[in-house]
Amino acid sequence: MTQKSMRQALNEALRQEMRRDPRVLILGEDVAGGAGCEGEEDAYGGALGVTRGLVGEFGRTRVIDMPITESAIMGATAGAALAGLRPVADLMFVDFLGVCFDQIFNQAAKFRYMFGGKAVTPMVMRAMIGGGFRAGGQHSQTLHPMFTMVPGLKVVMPSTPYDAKGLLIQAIRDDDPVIFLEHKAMYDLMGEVPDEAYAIPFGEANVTREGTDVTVVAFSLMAARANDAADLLRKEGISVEVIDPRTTSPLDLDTILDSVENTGRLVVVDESPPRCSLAADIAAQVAEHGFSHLKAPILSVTCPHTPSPFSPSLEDLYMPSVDRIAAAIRKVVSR
Amino acid sequence: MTQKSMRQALNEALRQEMRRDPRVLILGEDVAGGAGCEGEEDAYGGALGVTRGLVGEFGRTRVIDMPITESAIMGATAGAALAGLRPVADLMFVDFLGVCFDQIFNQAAKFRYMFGGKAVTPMVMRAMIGGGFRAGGQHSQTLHPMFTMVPGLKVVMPSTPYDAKGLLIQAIRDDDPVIFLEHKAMYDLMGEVPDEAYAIPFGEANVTREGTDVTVVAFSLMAARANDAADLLRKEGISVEVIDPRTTSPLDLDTILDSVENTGRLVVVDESPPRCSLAADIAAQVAEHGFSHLKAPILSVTCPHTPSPFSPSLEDLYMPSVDRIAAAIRKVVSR
Amino acid sequence: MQINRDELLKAYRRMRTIRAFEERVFAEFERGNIPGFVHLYSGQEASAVGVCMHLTDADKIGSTHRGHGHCIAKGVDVRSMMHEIFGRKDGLCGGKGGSMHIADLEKGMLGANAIVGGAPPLAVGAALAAKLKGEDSVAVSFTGDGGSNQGTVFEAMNLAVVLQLPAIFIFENNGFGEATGHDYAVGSRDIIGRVAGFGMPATRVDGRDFFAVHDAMGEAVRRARSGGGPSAIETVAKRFGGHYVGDPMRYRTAEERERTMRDDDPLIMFRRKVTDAQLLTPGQLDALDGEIAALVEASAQSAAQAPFPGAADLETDVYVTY
Amino acid sequence: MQINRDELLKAYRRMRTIRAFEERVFAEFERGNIPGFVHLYSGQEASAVGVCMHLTDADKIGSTHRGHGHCIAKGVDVRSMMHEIFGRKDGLCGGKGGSMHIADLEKGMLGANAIVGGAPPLAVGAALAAKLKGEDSVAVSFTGDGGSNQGTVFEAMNLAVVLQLPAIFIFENNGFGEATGHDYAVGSRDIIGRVAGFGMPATRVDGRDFFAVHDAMGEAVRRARSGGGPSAIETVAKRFGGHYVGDPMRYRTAEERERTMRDDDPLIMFRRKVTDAQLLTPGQLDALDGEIAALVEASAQSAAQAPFPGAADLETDVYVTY
Ligand SMILES: Cc1ncc(C[n+]2csc(CCOP(=O)(O)OP(=O)(O)O)c2C)c(N)n1
Ligand SMILES: Cc1ncc(C[n+]2csc(CCOP(=O)(O)OP(=O)(O)O)c2C)c(N)n1
Ligand SMILES: [Mg+2]
Ligand SMILES: [Mg+2]
Repeated sequence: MTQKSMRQALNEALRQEMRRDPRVLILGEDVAGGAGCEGEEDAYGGALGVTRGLVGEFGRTRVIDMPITESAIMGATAGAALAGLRPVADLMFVDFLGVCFDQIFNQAAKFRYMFGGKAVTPMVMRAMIGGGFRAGGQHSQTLHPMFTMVPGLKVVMPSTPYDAKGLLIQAIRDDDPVIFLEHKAMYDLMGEVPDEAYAIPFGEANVTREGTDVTVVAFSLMAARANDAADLLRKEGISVEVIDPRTTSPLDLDTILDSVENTGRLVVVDESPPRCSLAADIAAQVAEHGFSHLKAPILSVTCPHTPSPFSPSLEDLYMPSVDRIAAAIRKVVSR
Repeated sequence: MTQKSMRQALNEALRQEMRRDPRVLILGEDVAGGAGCEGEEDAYGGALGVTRGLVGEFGRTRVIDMPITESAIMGATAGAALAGLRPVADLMFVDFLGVCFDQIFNQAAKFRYMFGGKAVTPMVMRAMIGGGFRAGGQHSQTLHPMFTMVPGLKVVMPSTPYDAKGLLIQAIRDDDPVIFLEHKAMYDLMGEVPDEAYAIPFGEANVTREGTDVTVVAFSLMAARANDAADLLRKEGISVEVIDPRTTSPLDLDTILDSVENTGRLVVVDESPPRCSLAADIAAQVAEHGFSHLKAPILSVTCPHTPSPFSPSLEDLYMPSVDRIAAAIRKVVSR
Repeated sequence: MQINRDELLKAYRRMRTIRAFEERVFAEFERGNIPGFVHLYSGQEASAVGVCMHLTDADKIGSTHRGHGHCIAKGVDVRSMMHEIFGRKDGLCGGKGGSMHIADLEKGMLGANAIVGGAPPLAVGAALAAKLKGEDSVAVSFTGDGGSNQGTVFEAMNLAVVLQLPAIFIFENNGFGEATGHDYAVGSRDIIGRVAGFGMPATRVDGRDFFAVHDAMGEAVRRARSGGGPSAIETVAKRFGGHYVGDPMRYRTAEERERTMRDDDPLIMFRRKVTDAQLLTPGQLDALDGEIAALVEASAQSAAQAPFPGAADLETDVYVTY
Repeated sequence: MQINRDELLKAYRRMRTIRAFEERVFAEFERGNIPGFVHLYSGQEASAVGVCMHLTDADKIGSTHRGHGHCIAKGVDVRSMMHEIFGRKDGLCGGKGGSMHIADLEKGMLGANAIVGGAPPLAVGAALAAKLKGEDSVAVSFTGDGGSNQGTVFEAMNLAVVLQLPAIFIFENNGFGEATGHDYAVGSRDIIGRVAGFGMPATRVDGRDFFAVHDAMGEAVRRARSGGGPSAIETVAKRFGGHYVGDPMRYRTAEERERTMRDDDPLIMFRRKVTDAQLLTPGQLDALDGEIAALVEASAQSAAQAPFPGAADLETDVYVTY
């Protein structure tokens, strides 16, 4: 296995699936770049370079630069999927869902049900999430709870290059609409990634640290931070089990419940404001189905109920940090 | 006091506030109706008649029919609010948020924070929510969790004509953006409503039934059903406390926690699919802050994780019913 | 008139079927047999049929909340439609969709759509699929006069022009969006002129006149199939009824409505044209009327008796796998 | 040229301030002193200033992600802007907004906007407020060539026409939307022609030429203030730099960029015009340049020393009351 960045892993997944299946195509703003310009083709390869190089191999009929019209992009993606393609749309920043949400949640997600099970809408919507870029209120959100909430959507939040590749391949092969959320602070993260194509099934959590005192559930960048907190606390004699469910919908609740059965304690980490968050969702499910195992309150570590601030000093306070995660773990273990 | 329908109560609130404050105006599709037609003015008065009669008193400069362009409507509402008016927009069915969500959640809700506390955006967005009309997947949702999640928004869900009037008046007088969600199955519900104007503060729950065995939290139409379930169970000797928080954001958690401290048991009823729902939100907050009081798992009664079905037979199964609420209460009390 | 006798019969059959179907839906709704919101198409039949006569099952259409006419024009089975609108388990969508969400993907009918402006982006996607697969099929979206203002529609048109897709945008100007006149809501008072500014051929036709619609669509389809890119057509024909069944229609005068139903009926206009030109006989048309009446009667009868879906159906059909 | 000496000086001061401000922002960003994404306006100064010279604090503007120029043209305090862009507690927005969300409501500046197409609906609302309050103020939105395709923009324009509002839509065609050429993304290849179809007066002007912009805007503002409804202006002027600071600009050739910076500089063009016409002397302009350089220097110096916001600031400013 070779070391690859998350960006490379995603690019490889797209390239291999596009080679395998001629129905796979990529749509989005500047997914190639350079259209109608005097300079180079493939000038962008996506806002942060994930699709770089693909237009060279697959051409502009399969890597299609779009005008800045997200409703048209998402609608065209859904329509193309209904008509037999397997499009991968790039929404760029997830924050832009506000201008195209109808096509995602009222159209693509609901076709199958509204049409009595006859529609198949195999589409992937990639989007960048998360803070750390000092990008302010409209470019730093995660918004995964808004997607998780929607029946008919699947929601993926990878935390390693290995997972990113396998989950993106699964997303492309999957017959349902999938939201694939890439944390923009993780593109340069390195990890072992096999060269060949492989798919990681949805709904199967990854237990990234085994432990006995407390269960911590976290996704995406927060999974990395939860692991760091677990490593830190090991030195303090606290044994933390970290679970990265990898997909929020479907959610591998069984693995979480099994773990809580052993540890009796749960901390959920979520890079999102607290209300109706994924942290709340998981806490509620455990409070219903794992109540008898619980020895302590379920704690959540989230962002505050505010928009994302711009200033670095505020953003660092805003996002759940290793310290805040560790503090919550210590608190719940002390009960 | 006189008996009035929820529709009348809302109409009266709008009329009285428009008389009081010339900055209040109404924007929406067919809020009057008849624009550019040969027939009558005020032909609709809103899709279900709530704004009927207002154009007669206030004219078309303050009751403004809009083209079917929700982004423009919501954006114009936000812009007008920033510029000193106090607009009340009618989104009609809440399901349409998908075509205008950016103006709500990325613009209106975030101005104050992003602009360092200098913006005041006093606007109300009225929308019809909920099932029971056999209106299918795109006209039956509640979507209140999507709004509750958003920092900067306030979210109101009245369950009686009395509350509807007082809360709408508060919403109009409030200096923050408010989402005001009216259950479309409740417009003909009658109740006592004072003739004069009054405001009900946000964030103050209403304990509609006092009881000692179990706490039930429910909003809007579900509050009515929870009350019915409580009445039913009284005959079985189960004493149910029903709390209608009336606003989901801010949420009166204290009243809920106080009640759970007494009862030790909690059922949350939510007309919404379960994931990242308001039910989950409240359950999680109690699992964190009221854990030591809990004698039993927290149960949620929600819709399933599916879109809203059209057929009456399915929709009746889909929405939380008095029976399902009662069953959950019995279950939690038996623990 | 480049259209042969069989095609004329087919066109009439479809227009008459739409009319008869909807009259029955209206009656059943009034009787309480049909749940939900129902929007009728009567008065606009020539638009859907004039457009869809040019299409095969491989061509796609995306529709609106007022979708019965588009479905029938596209060849969707009337009985399955009736069962769906009645909310029955063996309806076209298992009773999960209803009038506002009828779809028949095998017929290339991508769904009625209860979101105004919902369909055009979807149709553009279907057109993209056709182009990428190298097929010569086209994709058509229907939008109302009210819907012509929606941002999604403008975006879809621009995208179709940028990618030169085989997409055809039909604007059905029936005079009203709910209770608002189109001259009020369309600032330019010229739907198709505004569309032309997007850079595609755009024509306005008499939407009551099957032949006018058929001609314009013929050209648009030829253009699209031969790689000539998108087009738009505005069909002007008032709806006979209210926005939905139950609409008191206060925004219309009784005279205007009567005049419309008397003078603007696409079926009467068609019948007059084809019989005057001795292309079809009144007898042929009457026979079709009878056949269709029987079909609609049988559909409604069986729909009323068909079983509703049950608890086992509630949570199916959300995902292919989960 | 219906513009007096004082106004010319003011116009130059603002254009030069934008340029100097942004050159400094560029340098500070490269040095790592400015966080986040920064989009520079250099090359387009004549657009913002030509437009805003006609506006008072009572008039509103809604801006884009590329908002520094609009702010400065509207009279927003440069020092507070610099502090904001540095993320400091005493910045214009307390460090909570940053470059993409600078706003100054007292100056009628309704905010930069990081959502493409975000501002036009807001500006329409501000125009509605002006009309309803019986004021003669106007509201202006800025949108790029890329943004001109966004559905929200079309909706906003239609609404302004329907309600005949004092709204002015400025389309700043700087050649690119990120790395995509405007001729590719605008299917009609004619932004302002497409806009005209919405039913309002619409003109294209040389966006490098302050006087051309100023003239067109003068007419639009007069029309709006006198109840004549909305207008649109396309200003054509390429941006000198990349989409954001750090953009490698592979989609441009070095020659094209050099040519642009050499031949299309609005400041050089302005200077030449006013000195050729002997309206202002080079000395007057040089003096202003010096003054502005000092102002920018002082702003950057003080910004770099100003304190950051802290934990106590994190959760404030979300609601007026909660
Ligand atoms: C996004 C959205 N906004 C509003 C509505 C409510 N609505 C349903 S149909 C309709 C009028 C549509 O008018 P038009 O496009 O002219 O179609 P027609 O009903 O005349 O066929 C409206 C406002 C909706 N369904 N979706
Ligand atoms: C809704 C939305 N889509 C995409 C983006 C990402 N984005 C930011 S600026 C930009 C290009 C805008 O081009 P244009 O409107 O021409 O303005 P310019 O940058 O040239 O000033 C894009 C695509 C965004 N911020 N918002
Ligand atoms: Mg219409
Ligand atoms: Mg541009």
